Amino acid sequence: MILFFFLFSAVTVLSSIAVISSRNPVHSVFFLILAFVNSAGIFVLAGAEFLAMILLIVYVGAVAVLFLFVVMMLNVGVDKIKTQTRKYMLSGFLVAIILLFELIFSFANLDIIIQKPENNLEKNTNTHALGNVLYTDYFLPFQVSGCILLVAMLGAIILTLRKREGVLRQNISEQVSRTKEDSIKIVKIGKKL
Amino acid sequence: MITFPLLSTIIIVPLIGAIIAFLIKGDEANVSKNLRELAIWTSLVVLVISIIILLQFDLNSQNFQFIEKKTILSKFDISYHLGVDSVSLIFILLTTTLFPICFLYSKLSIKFRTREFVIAMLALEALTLGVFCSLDIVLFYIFFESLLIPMFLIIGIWGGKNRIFSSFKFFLYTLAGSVFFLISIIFMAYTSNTTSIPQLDNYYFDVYLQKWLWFGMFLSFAIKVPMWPFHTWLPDAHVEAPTIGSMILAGVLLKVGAFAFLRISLPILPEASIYFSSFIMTLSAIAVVYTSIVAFAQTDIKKLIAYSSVAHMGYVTAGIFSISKIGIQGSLFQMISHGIVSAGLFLSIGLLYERTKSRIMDDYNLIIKSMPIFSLFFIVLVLSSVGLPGTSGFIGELLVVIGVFKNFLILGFIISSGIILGAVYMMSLVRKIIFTGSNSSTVTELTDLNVLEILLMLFLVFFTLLLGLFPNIILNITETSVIEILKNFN
Amino acid sequence: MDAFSNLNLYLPEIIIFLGALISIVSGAFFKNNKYNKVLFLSFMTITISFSFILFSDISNESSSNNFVNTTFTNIVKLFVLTLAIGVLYVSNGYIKSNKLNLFEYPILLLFAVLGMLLMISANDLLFLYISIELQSLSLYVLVALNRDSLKSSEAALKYFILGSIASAIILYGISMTYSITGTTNYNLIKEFSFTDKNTLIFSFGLILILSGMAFKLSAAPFHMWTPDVYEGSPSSVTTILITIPKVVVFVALVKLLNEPFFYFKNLWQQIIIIIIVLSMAVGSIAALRQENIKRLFAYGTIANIGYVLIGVISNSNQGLSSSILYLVIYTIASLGIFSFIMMCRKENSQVVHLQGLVGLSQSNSFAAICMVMLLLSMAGIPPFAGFFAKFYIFIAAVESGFLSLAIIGVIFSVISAFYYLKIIKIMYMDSQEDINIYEVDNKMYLMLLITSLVMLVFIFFANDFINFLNKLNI
Amino acid sequence: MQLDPNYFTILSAILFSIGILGIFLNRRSIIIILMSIEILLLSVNINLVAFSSFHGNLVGQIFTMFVLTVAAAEAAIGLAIIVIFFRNRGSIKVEDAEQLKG
Repeated sequence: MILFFFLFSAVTVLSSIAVISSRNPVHSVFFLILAFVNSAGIFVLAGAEFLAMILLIVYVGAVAVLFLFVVMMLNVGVDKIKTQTRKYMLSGFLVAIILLFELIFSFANLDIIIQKPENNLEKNTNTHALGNVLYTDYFLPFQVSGCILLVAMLGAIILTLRKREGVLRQNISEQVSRTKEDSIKIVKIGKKL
Repeated sequence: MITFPLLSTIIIVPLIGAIIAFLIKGDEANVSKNLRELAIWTSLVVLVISIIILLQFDLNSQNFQFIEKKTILSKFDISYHLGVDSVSLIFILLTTTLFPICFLYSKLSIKFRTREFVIAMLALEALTLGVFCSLDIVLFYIFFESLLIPMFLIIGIWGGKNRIFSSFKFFLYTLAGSVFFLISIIFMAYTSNTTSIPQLDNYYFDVYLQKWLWFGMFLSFAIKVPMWPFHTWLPDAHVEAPTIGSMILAGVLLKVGAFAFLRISLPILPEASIYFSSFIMTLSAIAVVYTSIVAFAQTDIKKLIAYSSVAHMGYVTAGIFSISKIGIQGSLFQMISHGIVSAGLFLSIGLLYERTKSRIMDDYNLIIKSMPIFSLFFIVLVLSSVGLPGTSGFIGELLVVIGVFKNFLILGFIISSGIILGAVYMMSLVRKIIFTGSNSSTVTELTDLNVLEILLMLFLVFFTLLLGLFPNIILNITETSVIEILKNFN
Repeated sequence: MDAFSNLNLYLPEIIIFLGALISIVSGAFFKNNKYNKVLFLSFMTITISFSFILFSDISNESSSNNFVNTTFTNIVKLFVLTLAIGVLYVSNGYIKSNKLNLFEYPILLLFAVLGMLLMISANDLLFLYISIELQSLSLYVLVALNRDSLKSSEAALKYFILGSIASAIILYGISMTYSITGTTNYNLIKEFSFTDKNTLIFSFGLILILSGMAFKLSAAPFHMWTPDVYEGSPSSVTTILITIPKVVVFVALVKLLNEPFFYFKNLWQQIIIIIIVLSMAVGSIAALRQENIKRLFAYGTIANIGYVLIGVISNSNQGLSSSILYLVIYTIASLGIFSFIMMCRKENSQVVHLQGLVGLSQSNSFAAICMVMLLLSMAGIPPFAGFFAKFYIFIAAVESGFLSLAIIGVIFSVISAFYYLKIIKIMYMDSQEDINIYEVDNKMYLMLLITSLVMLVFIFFANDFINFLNKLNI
Repeated sequence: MQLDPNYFTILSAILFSIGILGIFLNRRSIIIILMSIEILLLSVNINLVAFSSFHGNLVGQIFTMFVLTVAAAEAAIGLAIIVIFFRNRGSIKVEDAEQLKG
């Protein structure tokens, strides 16, 4: 188990480093997917099978693909030279390392009582237990998260959807409702012609 | 004693006037005529009410009179607490007298934005009266600070070339001083749990605390007075301000700071006042001598008189911080006298300026030929300003110098030397513009004063001479209150 | 079964939610004049929710595990809804003249308000996070609303990136708190933190949460986004940003500090003192050199937040109520000022720079006088409302023994008075050859008039209002 | 559970630092900053999930679920904003976001 943990976490960490350091954004997205897949493994080790699945579905299936989609759409080229990166390199590393040590140091004297889960896994699957809590105690946040998704949808539509002028579109209802009268004009051709 | 809230009335009436001024409609010429009449009538009503207050006032009582009290904030019992003693009474009378004179003066001498000007002036009157009436230190602060707004606008809008700089300087200077005053107030209220001035008079603050509180207030008051070296806003403000703006500024507003010293610093913080008295005295002495020298170098008549105001206010602060009955009486007298005389002098300059559009000394010569009546009045005012016996200026300066000599010998000598310096520059002004020079064309064109102008000048000159000959009119009124102010010094 | 047992608890929020849904659907089906119709619907929604809180007994204190309604939260909700109506009202003209009349604008505002209402009542870190996110996401979209403007999209980008970093930081703080306590409920955390265990992690989590909240409040040193975002976003959205979220986040922060992290007072007091001093300094000094109106007020906001937070460290009911007083007066004044900024147009374009206001006093003296009152109130000059706000804040500082903070505060208030005066100077004293003609939307005068009158007459109601706040038991 | 809680905390701390570093380091493309934010959220999730099982309650897992939801919403809106920025500016370099300054 420990072995698996180290494997997964090592890959997660390495691929996250690759995400932030690779020059091509497409590669970054792929490494992000790798990181998520591995952390799904860690979730499984921690006993959260349902979440591991969700992580795969939501992240790998949706978010990462969305990223990929945008990256491709915007056609962001590979940067040859890392402009201005050096300027921030030092301060960035400094902040990150200080943060890391602080976090590790403060967690180092963690002192909690490890408890066995209340729910017996044989009787109740993880999904079952989650569902039980989610639709009772956390019903309201659940609704609010629905709102959040709605806002996200609304926002994405408002911001990116636009009616373009000068584009020929098919308007089905207009086509269907065409009548003979308004599309055909009968002109009598005189004999004089 | 009637129960009608007279003090509130004198504060509210000008405000109502200001609101009406805001609402007057019509074409340009009509409006400014109506505005002027509105301003005159409003200020006359206030004058009448203040005279009623004087008649109702009990001179022998040591307590504050006409007390009105209504809680504004229940915290520390901050209240709308008005009341007058005889010291504030004479300032109220000075204010209510000067404002109608200003408004009566033939033109408002404002060429643009008459409406805003009238509103600002009326608001100024209300707020000044508020300062003199308030018996709650927070209320005092509110009036004291609110004064900044009309003053800022008067200097900034109707001033001359340098107006924006000097208005900003004035506002921020004063605000910077005042916020420390505010901190002092909060600390005082926090320590004593009251903001009522009569109650604070009886509260004893720790000496160390007193010094800090005193210093917090000092900056604010010193800038308003103005004391050297905080006086630099004053000449700028005066020079290009319209005539009636200058009259009010010199006549009334400069007294607010000194009044604050008398009302707050002395009675509430006696030990600190004694501790700092030599400091103030030194500043006053410098003010008297330094500004006299500066005034001597001026070619602009208005600036010269502005500097002389700073010098005269130097006597006032010296008198207050001599912390003797005679000194304080003297400085009160000096303030009233200066209020009348400097208003008169600025009015004179305004009259001259109206005729020639110049304030430079060299442009005037031999005025006595063309404007004898004016010259007469002007000379009397100048003489009063330099403190000739028989005029009001003499009494004030004499009493102040006596008061100062009691405690501070050397500074007393310096301050009294200021009297001679004052005489030098004022008399040279008179000599230059009135008595010497050739009969050049500009001079002969000058027309003498018309009836209204004569009446206004006569009124001011009459008061100067009256107070000079019968100083007891004021000294008797103020005596009890001055003793009351000094009761904490033993 | 907590959520269903007392539906009354959430009814105002549910009304807003349903209103937003109805608005979306009807917005999609209306053929023409969509914006006006949806706007009307949102007005209705907010009004109904408002009247529900008002008439269903304000003092009704009820709570579930993660949701607490007290008199105070009800009052704050009423204030937030009022502000929302005010913002919708004032931004109407601006929205139309700048062709931003998308029907989604009021809907997004409704969702943001929903998030805010939830945030006010949140009694659970999970709930807090969710509601912050609902609010923030709606605001990100609103900032980007003017999608063809480079400035607007750049502002949205900056706001979004920095905002989500802040959310992530809050979240990490929450996860640290969870990792030791095993709960996200405020009351349980407070009970737990009474013990001495794991204080280091706890403090670290607190610091992270506090930084994130300071970011949302735009308090220095987490203020960098504020001027850019305020400048770039449409003025109507800036009006939202500068008023409502400030109140809500502040209330949430106060709750956070006084409930779960109550026993860490010594720690957060120090942090907040640093934040206060920095905010006042940065806000007052950086605003001096601003020429863009919205940027200037952005820095003004930063400074004002510094003053607001002074009441928090006193940690007494009186201190908090003076903070609330300050916040209320500040938001009302900002609303007035921004309704002016929105309606002030010249030569068919929005006035953006301070110099654009030259000569306003002559061409439109009424607006100029109202602005003077609002600005002087902001500067804290008596007799306007802003003075009382500052006065109470300084009293709170002195009473809780932070005299030095009061002194620093007054010094910076003098500095900040300078730039408010500068605006007055430009309106009244700068001369120019020809009088500028401002195309002013007459309907918007009402808001300007109301807000400036509030500033003027506050002195008469100050006592009642402050006593009322003191009684609230925040 | 044989794993020590500290394993998870250290992993999460490392990921968090990497996320922060990514934000600092990256001046090329705003999209990568978005990905860094996703990494930050991932680190939080690991923490929450781990302690959910150590504490034996489900709050952490529920929380993770909400974080996932929010992260998805955030990604959607963030990418939408990036798209409109790209339309207006023609680039998504960080240094090209420079209109608002002062």
